[in-house]
Amino acid sequence: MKTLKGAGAAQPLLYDCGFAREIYALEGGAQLKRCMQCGVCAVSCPSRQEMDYTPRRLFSLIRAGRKEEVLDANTIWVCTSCCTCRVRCPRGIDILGLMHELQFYYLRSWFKVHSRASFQQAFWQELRERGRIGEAGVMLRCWLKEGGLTGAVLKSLEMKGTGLRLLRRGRLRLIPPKIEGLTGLNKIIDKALAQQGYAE
Amino acid sequence: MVGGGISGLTAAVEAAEAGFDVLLLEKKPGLGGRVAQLNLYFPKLCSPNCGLEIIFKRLAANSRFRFLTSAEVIAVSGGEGSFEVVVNLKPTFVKENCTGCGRCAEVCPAERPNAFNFGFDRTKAAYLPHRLAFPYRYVIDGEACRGPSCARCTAACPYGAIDLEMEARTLILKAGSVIWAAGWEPYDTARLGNYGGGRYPNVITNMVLERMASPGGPTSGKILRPSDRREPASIAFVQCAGSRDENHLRTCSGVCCLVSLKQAAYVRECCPEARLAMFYIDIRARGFYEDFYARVREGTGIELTKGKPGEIREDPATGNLLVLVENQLNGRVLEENFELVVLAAGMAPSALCAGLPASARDRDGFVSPVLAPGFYAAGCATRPMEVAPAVRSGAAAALRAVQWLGRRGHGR
Amino acid sequence: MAAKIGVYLCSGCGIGEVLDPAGLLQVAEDDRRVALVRESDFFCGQDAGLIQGDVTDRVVDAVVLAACSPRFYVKVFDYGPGLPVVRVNLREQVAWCHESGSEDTQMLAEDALRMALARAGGSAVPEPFRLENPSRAILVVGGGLAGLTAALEAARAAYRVILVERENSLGGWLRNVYRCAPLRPPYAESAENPFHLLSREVESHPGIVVYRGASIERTAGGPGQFDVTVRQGERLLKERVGSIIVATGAGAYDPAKLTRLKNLAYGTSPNIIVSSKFEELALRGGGRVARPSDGREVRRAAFIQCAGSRDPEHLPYCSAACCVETLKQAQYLLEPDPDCTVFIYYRDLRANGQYEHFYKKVQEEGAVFIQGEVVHVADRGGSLSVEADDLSLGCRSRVEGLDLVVLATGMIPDVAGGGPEQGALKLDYRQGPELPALKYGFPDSHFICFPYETRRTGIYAAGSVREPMDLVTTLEDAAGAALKAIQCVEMTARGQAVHPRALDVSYPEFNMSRCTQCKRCTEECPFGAINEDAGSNPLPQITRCRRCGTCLGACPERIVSFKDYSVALISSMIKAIEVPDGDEEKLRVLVFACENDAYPALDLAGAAGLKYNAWVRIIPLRCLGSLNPVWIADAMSRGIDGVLLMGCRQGEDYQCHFINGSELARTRIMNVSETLDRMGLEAGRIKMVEVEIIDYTKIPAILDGFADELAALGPNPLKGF
Amino acid sequence: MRYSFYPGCSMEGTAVAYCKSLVAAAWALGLYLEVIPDWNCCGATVAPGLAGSYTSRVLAARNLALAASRGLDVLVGCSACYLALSGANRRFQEDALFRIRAKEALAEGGLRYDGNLRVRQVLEVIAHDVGLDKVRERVRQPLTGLYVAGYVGCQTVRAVPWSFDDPEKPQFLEKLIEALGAVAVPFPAKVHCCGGSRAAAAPGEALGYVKNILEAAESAGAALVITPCPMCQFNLEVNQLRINQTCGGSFNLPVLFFTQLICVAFGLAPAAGLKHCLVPPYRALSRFRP
Repeated sequence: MKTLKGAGAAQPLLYDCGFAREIYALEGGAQLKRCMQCGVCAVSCPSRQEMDYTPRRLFSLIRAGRKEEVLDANTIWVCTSCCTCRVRCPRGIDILGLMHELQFYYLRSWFKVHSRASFQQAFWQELRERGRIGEAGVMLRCWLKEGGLTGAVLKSLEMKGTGLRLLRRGRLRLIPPKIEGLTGLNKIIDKALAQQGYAE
Repeated sequence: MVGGGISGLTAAVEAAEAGFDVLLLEKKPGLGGRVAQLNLYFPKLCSPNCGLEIIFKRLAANSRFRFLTSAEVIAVSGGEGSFEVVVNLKPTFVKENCTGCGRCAEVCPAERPNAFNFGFDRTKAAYLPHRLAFPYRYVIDGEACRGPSCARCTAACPYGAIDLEMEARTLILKAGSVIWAAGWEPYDTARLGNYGGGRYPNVITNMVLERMASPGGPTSGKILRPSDRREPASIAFVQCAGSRDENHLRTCSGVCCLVSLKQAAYVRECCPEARLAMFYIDIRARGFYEDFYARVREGTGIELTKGKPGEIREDPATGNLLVLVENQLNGRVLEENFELVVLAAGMAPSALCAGLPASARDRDGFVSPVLAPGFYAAGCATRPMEVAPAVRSGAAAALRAVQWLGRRGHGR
Repeated sequence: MAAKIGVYLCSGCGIGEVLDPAGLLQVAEDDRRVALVRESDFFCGQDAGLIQGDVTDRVVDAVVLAACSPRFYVKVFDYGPGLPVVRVNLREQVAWCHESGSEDTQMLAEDALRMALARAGGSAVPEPFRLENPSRAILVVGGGLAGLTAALEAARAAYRVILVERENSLGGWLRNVYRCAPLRPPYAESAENPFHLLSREVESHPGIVVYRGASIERTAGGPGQFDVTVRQGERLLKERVGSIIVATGAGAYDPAKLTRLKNLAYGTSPNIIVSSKFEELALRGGGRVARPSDGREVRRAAFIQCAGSRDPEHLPYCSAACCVETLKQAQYLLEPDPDCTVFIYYRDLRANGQYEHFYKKVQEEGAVFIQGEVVHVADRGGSLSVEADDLSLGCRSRVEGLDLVVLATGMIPDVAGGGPEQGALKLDYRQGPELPALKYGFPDSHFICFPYETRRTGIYAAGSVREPMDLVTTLEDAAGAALKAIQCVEMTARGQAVHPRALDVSYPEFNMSRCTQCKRCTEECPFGAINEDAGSNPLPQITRCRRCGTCLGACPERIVSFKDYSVALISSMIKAIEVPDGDEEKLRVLVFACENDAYPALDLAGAAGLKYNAWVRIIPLRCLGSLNPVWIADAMSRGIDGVLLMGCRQGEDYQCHFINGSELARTRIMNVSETLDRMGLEAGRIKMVEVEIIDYTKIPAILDGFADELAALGPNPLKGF
Repeated sequence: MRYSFYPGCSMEGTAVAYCKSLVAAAWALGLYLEVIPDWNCCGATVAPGLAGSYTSRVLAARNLALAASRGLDVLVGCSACYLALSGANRRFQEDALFRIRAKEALAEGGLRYDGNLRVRQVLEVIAHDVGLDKVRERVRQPLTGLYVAGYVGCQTVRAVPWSFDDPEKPQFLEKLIEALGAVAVPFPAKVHCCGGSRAAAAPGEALGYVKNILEAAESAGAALVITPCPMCQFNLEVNQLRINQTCGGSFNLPVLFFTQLICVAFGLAPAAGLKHCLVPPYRALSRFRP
């Protein structure tokens, strides 16, 4: 658990609602206003021990406008999408959806690649290029992103055992097929992204 | 009057004393409703039986008051001045001339779980609803009874009060106005899987604790863990168990904070050494209840933690419970061990009756105090509330119900 | 006085197995007032006709029924107003709790029968106290939400209503309110202020007389005949009413006292205002709020809860409505302009019940809720800031650039309309001009079970004059008070008592020739029912009386009697107890049991099969406050070894249905103890215990414990004299 | 009963056994599946973070649009796909603004969807449309004496809470195990998270999740674990080997899809795709092979 900058120090933390408004404007972001700070999410998260801030804390920081703390925190990246918080949240907030949306916000506003996002990016590339995901392809792309060619080779070697086993058992398709309507799919995606006011 | 709980009884007694004829219908075999199950009221920490006794006394002497128990309303039709109420009378197998002597229960060979004590003990199939039952009359549980082939009770009863052939009857009653006071049900905590409701024996509801603490309850007033009948060394009160929750009861039940504080107060009396803790979102001790809150906070040493527990885990070996909660004061996730957990289960509106159109209910299942001219509702059927407002709501409904009659000169 | 007592001995429910009927029969036959004795095991059922027949044939003029507790079969054994029925509790208090066939048990039963015979023989038939021309009109004091609602609801039941409002227009607090918190499902939308509609309906209702700009100069009389003098400007008007509803509402906590809360900086800036002021601004601006300093529209505001409430230095209680009112006020800003910024500082957000929906709604509209304690508020050149220990952030936080800070101040009772000192009713009562208060200046009542019962009969408090409450609760509260007022005029007209001895037609009569003007009755009456004339003679106002008998207990000259309840009557019952001679080791304990709690507790002990010694003789009292010390002297001189008083809990959380019966009894026995001391009797022979119904499991310990104490003291030395 | 079937990407790769056994088991139970032609990746829980929830839902909805004309319920096996598709579908049905915008986007690809379909999870279909009685009837090879841990995982029961089971203490999978004649061991970890896609993104960090689950299954005496989720199956099986390698564990717990177990009990072992297992289940199942 991170301690807040300024916490306990002489300088009180200044509320700035601008950031919160940006977050509220995200898809489903307005739900966050409903949070009543009960903390159920904090306890329910399987990754809570690794989190810099619990979701509850993160939401209070968003409300206070602490953009830097929020986006610096690992919270949104360690979410496993297990849905527990969403099922339990007494205010019915789709916390999981918000975590994804915050990842999206991060990636599009920070213009930098978060080391934690390479898997996501690899996944997305594969989706855009083929319409479906092949696990092997995604992992390779991911490793390439993380460590460049050398890294990827090293990582593949490290994972060689698993990969070979999967391959042997017929569970790894190295080159998955492209879907036929790939162009259409990409058009749909482009349109949707544009509707969100965001183009890749 | 539909419902013989505190708001229904109040409406009945106040209207009857104002000079109007009242017929009260109660689904259960005895009057008193939920309050009859309570150990003590907050904030005075006094027994509900004191107030009930006066009401029963006033009603028992009032010739304008009549009542039917084991009577379920299945339809209400008509309008102000000419309602028709269809009532289903469930067979109790005991006639009204029962004197309450108890011979039937002495000889009865069959047993049933005692629903009044939430199944924590058993009664005979022939039983008195509870010690302070009004009417003071035995009833026979048709499901547990072995039927006419046994009939030991029939032989034992000196008064010929038992009729094992009794059948359900349907009555159609006429009324000038109708008051709906069907009350509430404790929220089913079995739906709170993360709290182990209905699964872990030592996770109980606040209503069960009331029965346990009551001298007439299943443990004769002792607070004991269901798993091993041992006095717990630590008790956690978990607030909003189902209340203020979009997945369960969307409303705040308004009373649970005070119920838990009250329970902490009386548990402290009988378990002076026990560790008491309460986990809450907001302590909603409105009005003068704030005094009570302060008194309990200072007098019991209860640990108050702001934070709604996310999960309760059981150690199957000991039956102890691990409560996981984020303490909002320091943001730390606590994992605290307790020997008993009391879930402050909220108030769910009573099940829908055929007499009431589904449209009468709001999204939470409660009904409006004024359903139609001549058709009114009172008490927790209208919104969650504690005893005092339920009493006032009963009186208010009684007034509305007598207005039509009053204008026609009845009651003078 | 009964001369032909019918004695009906029941042997059902186990009585016949425990007791020897011959002995009881003998007791009845020994009493020359007994006209006939019948036996059955089923008087409540099959043989009910036997008694009815005797009554109809006028063979008997009083019934003594030795069967179950008087708490059962009241209607079965009711033979109309002219015929006293005295019950001997052989089932719960003899057969079910004492050894079968034992001599002691038999003696107990026989004594119980003797006492009942004494009671039946000494009772006269009460005649109801009927006013000649009782008024059924209802006076409503206060024209706010509670008053308007009560007036209208009562008028709808065809009762004439007189409404007195201090201000020149109706509406009370709501007149300065823009919109109201949700009043009905789904409890998510604020409601239109209902006072316009309500006042119009009240003013146009043919059954309601409205006095605006008026106040009450004097209230005399009692239920059914309250004579009220209303002052309207220079005019003095007389009205006679049957009952009164006090709905003078609450006022806001004095802002001047808020200045003592230095951290809130109230008074240092025109833009730090209290919530009522905010409401005024909204009303004036038709929803738009302009800030006081420069009239600029408010775009950033902070609301601070509990300004003075939940604070031992100011208002220790919570004012119940402020959280929801603040939610509503936040909406004034957020609804027209979602870009407004609103901060709400709170400790616990008390949006109870279905107001949870409203809380969520205002959250969704964007209000920022900050839980924590406000450390300070400051105004720097028109820009306000708030600093707080922020619980959700876990550190100190600060909000700057605010246009307005609104302090949610609490409610104080406004019994008077103009503050408690001014008075709303000006009762012409010996015991003071207003409703007695319990705490914080709000009127006292049994606020859980019987919230309307104030300590002044026929005067009912409604709305936030009684306790801080929100609007939804107020609407119901007012309607309920209207029913109580109607009920009171009806019961008074029938000559009946109201709660808790409802339907009782007996009332106290004063034998004035023996009065010594000691004033005890006028002082001790918990309901202020007895005034005094200039010569300190009591002037009982029967319709104010609740029939508890406190006056009867208080009077040293024994001049107060009810037809069926008097000092002499109870004395005769005590004298009916046969006290064995001193050489026998049989104690006799007289128990005076409050009939509301202790007596049912004794019944329950029996029903639960709990056993205790059979030396106790139980006399139920209407209230321990009616205990006359003479009875203790009577008992002692009869040789009874000890007297036990079983009453209700006293103190702040008192349970006595007559307010302070146990307290009065305690004072009285303290005085008696001194007398006993002088007589050479130990003070320990008299004891008082508090017993609730649910304490029935403790009954054996209490009774056996007292018997042990008495045994240690040895027999009453006066035995046999 | 006919359904549109959305296999999802894993069913072409690591979860190929799920696909095979699901189709066989469904057939045996009278469920006829028509694969949605040219389906695309649903975006799972990964795309929302990268392209936003909106875009991600639209891309999932493309599959619904492809199935729309047939009007059949869309059957989904993979839990992540179920989460994505049912979420997108709910938006279509409940959120008018979303519907308008999403239709616009789908139109770019020449597709149209109005929210007319239902998205169903396989277990839910077995619970509601088939019923355990029918399952019991169809069993040819009762798995008597086989101790099975039913690992439900997260999204299966939480994507749409209470759709067929309690999201906190699901019972259905255990009832299904019992219906097959096997013994469902008490398994408190049945809804604990396996680490999900974090196992792929940050493999090291995710081992802990799996270790706890496997330990719980072992100590409950399970001979094998079954699950309805490809991600769970993958994590439990692959990481089991990694734990053995890197942390010196000695797990040897076969992890099957529940449909594989159904196939075995139905006497359709050849269709169960057991050969795809990394941890061989043969010893545990030896008694039940024809």
